[in-house]
Amino acid sequence: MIDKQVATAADAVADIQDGSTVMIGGFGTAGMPDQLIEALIARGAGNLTIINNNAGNGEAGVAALIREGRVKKIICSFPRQSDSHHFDARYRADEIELELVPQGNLAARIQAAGAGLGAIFTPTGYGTSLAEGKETREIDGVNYVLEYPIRAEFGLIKAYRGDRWGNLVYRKTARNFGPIIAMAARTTIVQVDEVVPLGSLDPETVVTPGIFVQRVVGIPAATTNKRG
Amino acid sequence: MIDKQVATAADAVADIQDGSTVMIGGFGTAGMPDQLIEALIARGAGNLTIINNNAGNGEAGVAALIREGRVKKIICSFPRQSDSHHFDARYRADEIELELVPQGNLAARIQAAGAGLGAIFTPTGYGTSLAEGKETREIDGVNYVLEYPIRAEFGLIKAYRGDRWGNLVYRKTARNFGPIIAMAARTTIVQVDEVVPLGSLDPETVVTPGIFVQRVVGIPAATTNKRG
Amino acid sequence: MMRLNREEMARRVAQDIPEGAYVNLGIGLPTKVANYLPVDREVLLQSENGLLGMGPAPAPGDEDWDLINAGKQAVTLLTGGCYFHHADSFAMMRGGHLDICVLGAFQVAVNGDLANWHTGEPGAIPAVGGAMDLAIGAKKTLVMMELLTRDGRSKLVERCSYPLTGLGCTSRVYTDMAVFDLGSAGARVVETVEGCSVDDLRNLTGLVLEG
Amino acid sequence: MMRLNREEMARRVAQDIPEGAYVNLGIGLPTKVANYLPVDREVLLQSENGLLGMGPAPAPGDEDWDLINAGKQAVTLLTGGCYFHHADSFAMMRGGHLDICVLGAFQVAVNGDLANWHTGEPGAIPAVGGAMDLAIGAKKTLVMMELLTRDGRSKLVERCSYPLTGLGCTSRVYTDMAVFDLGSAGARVVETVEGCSVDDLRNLTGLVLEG
Repeated sequence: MIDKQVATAADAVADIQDGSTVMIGGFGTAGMPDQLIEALIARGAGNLTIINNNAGNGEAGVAALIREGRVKKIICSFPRQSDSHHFDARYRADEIELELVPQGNLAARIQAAGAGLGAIFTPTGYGTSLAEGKETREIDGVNYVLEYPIRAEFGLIKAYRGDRWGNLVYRKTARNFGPIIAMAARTTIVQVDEVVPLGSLDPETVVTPGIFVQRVVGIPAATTNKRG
Repeated sequence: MIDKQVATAADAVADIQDGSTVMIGGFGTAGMPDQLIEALIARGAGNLTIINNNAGNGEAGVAALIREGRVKKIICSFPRQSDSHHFDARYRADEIELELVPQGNLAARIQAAGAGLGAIFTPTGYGTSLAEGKETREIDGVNYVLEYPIRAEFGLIKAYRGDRWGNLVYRKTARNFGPIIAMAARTTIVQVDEVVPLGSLDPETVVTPGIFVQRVVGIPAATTNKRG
Repeated sequence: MMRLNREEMARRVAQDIPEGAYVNLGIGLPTKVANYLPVDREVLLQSENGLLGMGPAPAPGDEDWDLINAGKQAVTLLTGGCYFHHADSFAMMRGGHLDICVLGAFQVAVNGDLANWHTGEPGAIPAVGGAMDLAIGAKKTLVMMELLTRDGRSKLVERCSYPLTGLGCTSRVYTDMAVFDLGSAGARVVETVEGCSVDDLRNLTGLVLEG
Repeated sequence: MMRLNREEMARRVAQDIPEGAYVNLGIGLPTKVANYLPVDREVLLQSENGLLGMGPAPAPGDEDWDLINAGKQAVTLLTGGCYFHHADSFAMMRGGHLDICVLGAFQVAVNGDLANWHTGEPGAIPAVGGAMDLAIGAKKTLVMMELLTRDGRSKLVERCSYPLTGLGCTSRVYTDMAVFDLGSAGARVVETVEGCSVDDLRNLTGLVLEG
């Protein structure tokens, strides 16, 4: 019997090592797998490369990981916000490396990784400082920048409901990067509000088929707060 | 009020001209918009470039379009089948041009068109005759072929339910190419089994958001037959 | 001269958004445009974080923090709206499916170049978000901004000095004094506020402006 | 020699498919493998046309022609299965998410090169479908075929003469006489049927075979 359920968040992240590359879902706090990140902090892995849209909001999630000094490098589109103080402090102290990627390129590069593409010519960023030094090409009169897939050893995401095969549905805009991270990470770990019996999810409405998911942890208390 | 409903299939295809490029949904007969194609045949446009996974099954759909001599060129992955006799005859008589594309490249190139990419390095076909003359590149130890987006002026697809904003859900494996064709065609025309009131489709389970759809025609009788 | 305040600017932009348009309103000033869309006009607002058919803010206390906009504010979903993932969301922009985006700006050049993501100041933490994707992806990119900085320099310029967001992507700029069409042929004044002449604008901006 | 018939070959392949594997069975001969998967083992079959968790054929009369497999035959969906679109389906293959695919072949070379889509004969209408994507995408590509053609030539070859499907992609071949592992070091005989020696195979194929 296939059963991807893991008893606790601690078990789910137990093999994330120092120096790992970890892709984390969430746009702001929506979809941020706070409890998986807490477990990762408790586990103690450091020197991590993190991929997320932001660089942490408030005190929980990616912000906590940065606060605790576990992040060597962050790849994101929008680090600076009113409540990104933990990132801001580390960045100004030169304690964290930042790779800034336009959000659409971030999404497309994650999707390309999941789909097995070698590289993509994307329209965004051409002629800007974020494309400096990158290969460009004019195709049918439009200029494109060559961008490479963003892969990760681990993906940590939050979904609404999941079953033992790893099929997932999400909730509202907490879906955001979840489905494409699930496809791009070698080991995708999901915290779901509710683990449901196989067959409870309508086959027409599964958003992430279980093939993209390796571990599922049910964490019932996980409602989304305004700020971490 | 936004209302993408069109009264008849004839109205829906009324501006498809001789020489147009038309992407058509369906894998075999599942998802094939037979009634839209009938209307296109009745309209009389010829010299068409057709993109579909197959080159027609039996007598209806793409097979009928080929039988009537309206197709100049077909871009597809799997033309030859037990019931592709109309294509076979035209092909052997040198009356139709064939561009053979591996199915995954077909899907990825259609998706790339919808997403605005300029080109993609894909793993499929490297070292085979279908990549002859194409640019290749080794990236991280894997060989890729550079492939370009496949766009179309018109997309004809079949969905299960749709609303006046063009939101769509599909039925089982009749989904196949529908969602990516909707994104890649400049004008996407959908036949749906049922037009439902706005709000009837669960916002979590809409597969094709209405932004990708230009015209919706309700055709209640359209059940899928084994063969055209 | 009867300069428009920010609410009036938002109202002015809203007038140009037609029935049935798919629109993304950038964070900050452009968000206000939503408040002035005529209620009898169906306009579909897209939010980059996976939402089409965005409705107004919920009543206080009714917020659902899984339902937010690009600025991380709680919003609602209109009947007929839907959710999707980030790659599909940015395919909407980059694939040319969005009719209009409205963005704020630090500077816009007469040829349509846009600078709105980074001041380039040393020590400033850069953040680009979806600005570059929107700027080059939407069929029409509209900018709304005050024409002058606080110290009186024109933000409509011959050539941007701030880091660029996109090349030649802005088609029209709405300001507190005038509306300009931009393009490879340069800037053209479409309309001015009461008491403002094209020559006034030429003096303020130092630009060659078609009247 | 006790050559396996096609049903026995299918049973042999099925033995090597472990619990929990995500598997795509190519059209034709490989489809038979599904009939021999142990019922106590959960194996998830993928079909390229947007289906994961494919079940057996429906009872006659219960066919739903919106629910078909890659060979356009009516199938069913297991409890827990789901549907998706073509780009996601091929992302499963090409992105390396599928554990195993089983394909038929015209020829396989000792280095793993596969030829199974086109005979290259003049006048033959080529059709590739998803074969090239499966061959290079799955973590493991298994081939099942008779070792010899009807006129006695080996289909396991030093170098394919038919047009290639993929380079070096086949890791194991199941035939009616033996199972071979392939790779850059050449072919190795894993097991033979009763009454068949490695030397017999060397004679029949004319290949250098590790015993």
